[in-house]
Amino acid sequence: MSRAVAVTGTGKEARRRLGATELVWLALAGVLVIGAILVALDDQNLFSIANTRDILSRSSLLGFVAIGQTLVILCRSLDLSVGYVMALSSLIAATTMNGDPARVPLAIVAVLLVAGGIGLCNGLIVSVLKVNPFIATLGVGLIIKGYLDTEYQGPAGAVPSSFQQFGFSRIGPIPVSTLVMLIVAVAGILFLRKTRTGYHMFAVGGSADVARLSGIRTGRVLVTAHVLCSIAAGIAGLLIAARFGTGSALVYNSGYDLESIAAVVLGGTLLLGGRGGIAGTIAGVLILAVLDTVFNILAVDPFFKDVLRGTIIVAAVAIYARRQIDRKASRVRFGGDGGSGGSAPPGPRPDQPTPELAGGPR
Amino acid sequence: MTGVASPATTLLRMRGIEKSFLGVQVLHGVDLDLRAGEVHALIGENGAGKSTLMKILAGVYQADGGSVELDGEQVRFEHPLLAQQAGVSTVFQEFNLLPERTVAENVFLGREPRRNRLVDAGRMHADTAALLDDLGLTWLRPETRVSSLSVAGQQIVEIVKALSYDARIISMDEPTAALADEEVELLYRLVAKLKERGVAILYVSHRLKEIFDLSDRVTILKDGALVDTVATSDITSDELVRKMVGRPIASFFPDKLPGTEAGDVRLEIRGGGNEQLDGIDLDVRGGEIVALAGLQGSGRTEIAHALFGVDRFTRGTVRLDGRPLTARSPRQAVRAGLALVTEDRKGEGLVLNQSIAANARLVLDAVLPRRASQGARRIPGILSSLELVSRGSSQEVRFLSGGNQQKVVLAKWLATEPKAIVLDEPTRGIDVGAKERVYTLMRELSAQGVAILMISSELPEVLGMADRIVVLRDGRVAGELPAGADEETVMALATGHETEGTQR
Amino acid sequence: MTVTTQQPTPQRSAGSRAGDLLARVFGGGSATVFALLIVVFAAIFIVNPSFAEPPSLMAFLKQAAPLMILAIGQYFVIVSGEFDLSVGSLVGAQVVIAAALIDGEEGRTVPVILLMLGFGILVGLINGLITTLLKVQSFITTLGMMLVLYGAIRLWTGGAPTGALSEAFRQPGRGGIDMSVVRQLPWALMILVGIVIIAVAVMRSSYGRTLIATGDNERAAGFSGVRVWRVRTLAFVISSVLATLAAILIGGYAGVTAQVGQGLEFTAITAVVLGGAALGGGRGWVVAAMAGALTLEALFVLFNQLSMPSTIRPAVQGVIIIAAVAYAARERARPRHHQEVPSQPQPNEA
Amino acid sequence: ACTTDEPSDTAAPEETEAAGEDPGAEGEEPEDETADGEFFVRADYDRQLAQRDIAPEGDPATPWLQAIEPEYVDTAQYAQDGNTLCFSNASVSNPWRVTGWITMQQQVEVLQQQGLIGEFRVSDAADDDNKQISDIQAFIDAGDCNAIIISPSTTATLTPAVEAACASGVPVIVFDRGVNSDCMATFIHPIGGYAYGADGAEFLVENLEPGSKVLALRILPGVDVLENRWAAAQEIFGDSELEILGDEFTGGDGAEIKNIVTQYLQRGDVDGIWMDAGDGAVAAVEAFEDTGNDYPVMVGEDELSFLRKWQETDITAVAPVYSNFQWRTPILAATMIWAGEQVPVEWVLPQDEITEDDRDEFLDRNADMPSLHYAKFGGEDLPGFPAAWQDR
Ligand SMILES: Nc1ncnc2c1ncn2[C@@H]1O[C@H](COP(=O)(O)OP(=O)(O)OP(=O)(O)O)[C@@H](O)[C@H]1O
Ligand SMILES: Nc1ncnc2c1ncn2[C@@H]1O[C@H](COP(=O)(O)OP(=O)(O)OP(=O)(O)O)[C@@H](O)[C@H]1O
Ligand SMILES: [Mg+2]
Ligand SMILES: [Mg+2]
Repeated sequence: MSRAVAVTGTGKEARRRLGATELVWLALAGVLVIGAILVALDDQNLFSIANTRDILSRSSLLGFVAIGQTLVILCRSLDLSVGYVMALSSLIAATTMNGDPARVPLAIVAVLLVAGGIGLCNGLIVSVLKVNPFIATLGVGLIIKGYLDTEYQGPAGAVPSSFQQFGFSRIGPIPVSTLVMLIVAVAGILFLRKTRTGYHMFAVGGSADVARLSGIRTGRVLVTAHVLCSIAAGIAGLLIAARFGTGSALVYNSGYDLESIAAVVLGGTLLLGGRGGIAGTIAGVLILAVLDTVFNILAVDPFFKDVLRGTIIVAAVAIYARRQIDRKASRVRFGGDGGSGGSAPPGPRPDQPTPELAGGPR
Repeated sequence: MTGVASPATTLLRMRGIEKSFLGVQVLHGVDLDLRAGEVHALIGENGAGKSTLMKILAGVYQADGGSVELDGEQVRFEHPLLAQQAGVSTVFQEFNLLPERTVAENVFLGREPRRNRLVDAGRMHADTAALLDDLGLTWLRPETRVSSLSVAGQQIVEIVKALSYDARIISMDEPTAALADEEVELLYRLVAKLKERGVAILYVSHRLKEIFDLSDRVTILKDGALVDTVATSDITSDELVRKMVGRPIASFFPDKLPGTEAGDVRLEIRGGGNEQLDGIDLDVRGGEIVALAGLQGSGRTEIAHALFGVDRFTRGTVRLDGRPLTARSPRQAVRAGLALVTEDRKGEGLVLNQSIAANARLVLDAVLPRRASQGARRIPGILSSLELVSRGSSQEVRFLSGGNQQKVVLAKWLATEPKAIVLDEPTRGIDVGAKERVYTLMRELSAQGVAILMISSELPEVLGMADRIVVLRDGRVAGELPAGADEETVMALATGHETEGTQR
Repeated sequence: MTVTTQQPTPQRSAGSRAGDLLARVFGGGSATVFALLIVVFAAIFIVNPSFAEPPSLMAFLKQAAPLMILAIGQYFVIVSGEFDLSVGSLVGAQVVIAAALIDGEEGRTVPVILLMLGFGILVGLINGLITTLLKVQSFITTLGMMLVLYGAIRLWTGGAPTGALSEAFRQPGRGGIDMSVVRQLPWALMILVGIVIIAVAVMRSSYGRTLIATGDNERAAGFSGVRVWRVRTLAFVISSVLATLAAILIGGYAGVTAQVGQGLEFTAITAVVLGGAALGGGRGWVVAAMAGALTLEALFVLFNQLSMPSTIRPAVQGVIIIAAVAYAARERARPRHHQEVPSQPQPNEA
Repeated sequence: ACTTDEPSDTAAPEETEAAGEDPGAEGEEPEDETADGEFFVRADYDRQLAQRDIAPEGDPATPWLQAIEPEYVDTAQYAQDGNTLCFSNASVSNPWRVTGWITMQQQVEVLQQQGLIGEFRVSDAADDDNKQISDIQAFIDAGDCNAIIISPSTTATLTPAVEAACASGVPVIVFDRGVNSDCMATFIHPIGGYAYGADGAEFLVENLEPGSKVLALRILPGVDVLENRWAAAQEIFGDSELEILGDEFTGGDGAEIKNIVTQYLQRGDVDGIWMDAGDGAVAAVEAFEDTGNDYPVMVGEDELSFLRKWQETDITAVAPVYSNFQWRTPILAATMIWAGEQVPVEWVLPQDEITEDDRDEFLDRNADMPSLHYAKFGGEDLPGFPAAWQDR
């Protein structure tokens, strides 16, 4: 959504139209600068190889989940089951591999199938049974939780070292997992910008009725989003397995569900759907990762981190909201209190002799 | 475009269409024929079933009975997409655009052109541009975000979208409801172009003028049943109205009630201005109806909003009954004795999931909570005097027809016993019968000495009801005309065409 | 179309009022929850008839009261079109605050409770004002508040609660009036009944009507003179105050533990939705929301009485919630236009 | 969040091979899946139960320096002058960890004043395994830690990260829960979960008539360390004539505990309660009071609120202990390692339950401590005592 260009309007207006995505990346830059200064005051360097690696590796896990979450949120849905899907996936991966490098491909396929299947359930419950996504995915999460608690009394399975590389190796300063996450992100961006289903996600989120009347099978789009979201969570589960060397059910306690939603919203995607994108989400994830690293370097009390994170998320969204309000009021015909009024911006007009038909931009 | 059909070919034949919702039959065996190259008007009161019929044709609803034949072949559209693929496209009554997406994305929504399975944005833009050029809409750009367009612009995008399907049949459900006369002209030209190409157009409107201007034949529905299909040239507007309403309507605009006389100035704006408006001077006397005319976006609604505290006047003064009024919120305006019937009924006027009763007493609850219950006792009386048709006061308003919804909005404001009332497009999208009821109500109010400011895009209404007409152009008062002015003068002022003859 | 012209509504007779109530309970979106409640209770009584004895029921209501109070608070927020995810954290925070400030001294009970109410009001105000004035979606506002409260309280106490509650503080949640049949009439139940009565009255008052209207269509409400920001902020304050009361009951009932309140926000929201309220606002009945909470608590009891393995319970709970909400959605869905659009059209190859 | 704090001994170090320099060494599949359940390894169970009766080496006045059957290793390879100490903490999200964390900081302060420790760098993973892995990696990458102390949040999942830390060449000290590797310089823990579970279960068996009914209350499923406690209890109950009414998960939430106990009491008598962690024991006792039932035989923990309730009501009870003083040991171990002194490879600390006999003594000692404090915190001799633990 960053390409929207106002055809008419003053330069001032055009500047204000700076896309949400750009703004998030600017915010990321801001956070980096401020963080770097704070870290420098502590006589350290935020951009050292070690710290850069740290930032990047912290972003990968949340990144996967948030990419998926972006898709469902764009469709005006929500997925609160991602944490459980991650946990289940890590267990399926580790128990399927069971230490045998030859079984890695099998495990990956199994994880993606199971995760996709859960996404399918989520999507069908939301689109066919018309259960509010909040409740639907919360319920599905509980069901998975019941299964996990019954089936696994603790970490299970073993991941061969070849697959652990996914969690631990690096290419230069870039962890492999982050690289994969970025590749998935690019794939997601292309998906949204280049495929019909991607286009239709914006439509379904923007207005399901409009989408339906335009011949879009909204149910399928929504289900697709949920399937992709769960698959992304499944990949996150694979990463967990690689990093843990085993599968762990307790991942669901780590709050990735709400954190991923926070990252998506921080990334400028509208919680009500229809606007936003993955590029912004990645910036949102990176902002959270930078904060984490900076807090760690500065040895900020972990509870203070929660306070700051809560504040920052709310503040960021407040800023986006402000921009939104400004934009609505952007049609100025008579500036301030000048009294005699400025000139009307030449609105786009039908090609007819009648002058000044004000079909101006709203 | 599939083959050029001769004007007489019957493209579409609907026979005995039946439809019911929740056990209530809303269409009783309706027949309809559409010929290539004709404009076929469909009229009827609110709730007559026009939109329902159209949605059956569009594949949004499925008929319970009856048949649809396209080119002599029986068809059944299970989904809007199938209708579109068969060359039937529809401009629906409600807007069907995504404000956050571009014109091109909206036009091609659901069938974006692809190359190698990927969306070909370049071609999409090029095709949209070609389509727009073809219709002479060069000022509209494919990459404009729809939310930045005016209502008229959005309406045009809707029509372009319908056209882009290579449609042989286009149905339009009140396409002009949101347009000012000036933009209606543009639509006329589009329709003429389509006719030339042999497209059959099914046209729903409550504006009789358009029916006579545009249509070749007209089908009249009443209570879901077919009344008649006639050639437009064979019928007068009185007859048409009689068929539609089931009774003759003597004079469309009721006369002033005896004893109505313009009293003191109740509502007064001096030099009002803000970002949208400048130098607004306006007086409305008790017992007087003043109309605000102007083109789309000329600032009429803005005046209403500024008066009512939704927006502000940053300059100038407003007085109500001599007392200065600086409403910073609707609440303050209501307290001062002002009422505003908004132009967007569903978006701004009603809480659709709530009952008629809850809607009708909402203002009382919000502004005068202490006297709400007492005030609410008046409401049943008001509703029945408005001849509201409903299944009881606990019915949710979303199930009411447009005209009845408007009556609920009016009742809500009348319950506050306002000193002055602003009516923004009070008859938009409502049928003749309901319109007449609204006009009568306005006469009654002015007989009681209420100051009425009416905003309207329908010139006949402005000319028929107003004691004075204030014409707005570009946020400024372009001139003031007495009752009995003619359409040309008003339009001239509104467009700024021939400014000589009018006084400022 | 069979329609009637609106007649002036006659004064409503007592009979029609009762009829109205029945229609509310067994019609519309709340039918499912009452049906489910009856089924669950019937099942409990069958499994364990002694549960039907008054003392057991009293004990059950005592433990269910806090969640019901939370659900009522959440109802106000949800019906106005918002979410309050911060209540769980707030309950936890309030209990910890109480323990730390009272520190076992009876004399401090009342001042600390007043302070807690003040803190609750403050949290509600912040939630409400950020949501309404800064236009941050409440999901995010309250998510942020949840994090802030969680962190701030632990920051303050160094991670785990300190201090101790006084006996007087524990009375409302734990104690009651001893009497014959029921053994003990819990204070918690009386407080609950009081809150329900007030809540029903509030929802019937002008404020309640404007609140639902705001949830339904905030623009229309605004144009009707509703001070949307005020109405919504007040809903958040109500939610926070009720969360505070719930905290007093929970703290009283079970004392301080580090985990108090965790996850309660989701249970409360689930209860409200189970009670037929629409997320997004404009629909729902406060009594049904409370019944939703009661149903959830009863469900937990049933699981226990059935000796269902505790690990499997979340799964059963999930299935029941989804099924109930889906069923209610089907019930409520009146044919609107989208309903009739089939979801499986032909492939659209262009 | 995960709220447990106990170690696991499932990682029988002898089973694991030395970690190579490959940071992603083969994760071990613990071969402990016996018919008795995933979390019951008879050898470990037997060893822990036996260790309870072995007198630890060292001064009983400083139990945190005692060791049961220590097997000393030479740490000369790690001897160095640097004294930056890095600590990756799983979390401080429950009272047990909070108490221990204060003790640890107090210990560090003492040693810092003595100049033995320079910078003390801490990262807290807030119970998130993945975060803790990143935290450990950050320490490794920073390259200036002279020793890394790790309190893993979960045994199995942190194994690769700990191995990576070992591979970086710094001495790694693991305490509380273990990992499935023996690459670290020392692994410090009290006897363990089996012993803890058994202490309570044996007490119930001894103090209840055959046929009595026992309710087991547990925190969370799936936490290996808690599963060990329950597995040991099951083993002992299995050989007894007690009837186990059920085992319920409470999330450690007092209200939940009270609800569950009340519901059981509505169905019939409950004679004894076994808990896998005692911080909610008071709520369980209150459920009996509020429903007018006789007190059960209780298994609690050395948490003060429980000890006080026990004293006040004079019920039959025992407080198994999961020695909180272990938080001091890793700090001391680090300085010992830097000095090239020998430390036990597996440093097993004593873990003695509190019984009615020594209960009052511990209550006296901790008379001014808050209720969520742990009696065997072992910090009485530190300069910050008692203020540091009182107003935390
Ligand atoms: N470009 C715009 N940006 C934001 N708001 C706009 C824009 N154009 C119009 N509006 C709002 O839309 C409403 C209608 O605008 P305005 O008063 O200019 O039109 P009008 O003359 O009443 O025409 P009509 O009512 O027929 O739409 C007002 O509330 C105005 O503030
Ligand atoms: N989805 C629906 N569910 C129930 N009733 C409906 C539905 N759609 C339309 N109706 C009812 O069917 C009748 C016909 O409605 P329809 O919208 O076709 O009228 P219309 O002629 O288009 O009216 P208007 O001029 O107000 O647009 C009305 O009484 C309306 O209330
Ligand atoms: Mg219609
Ligand atoms: Mg207008």
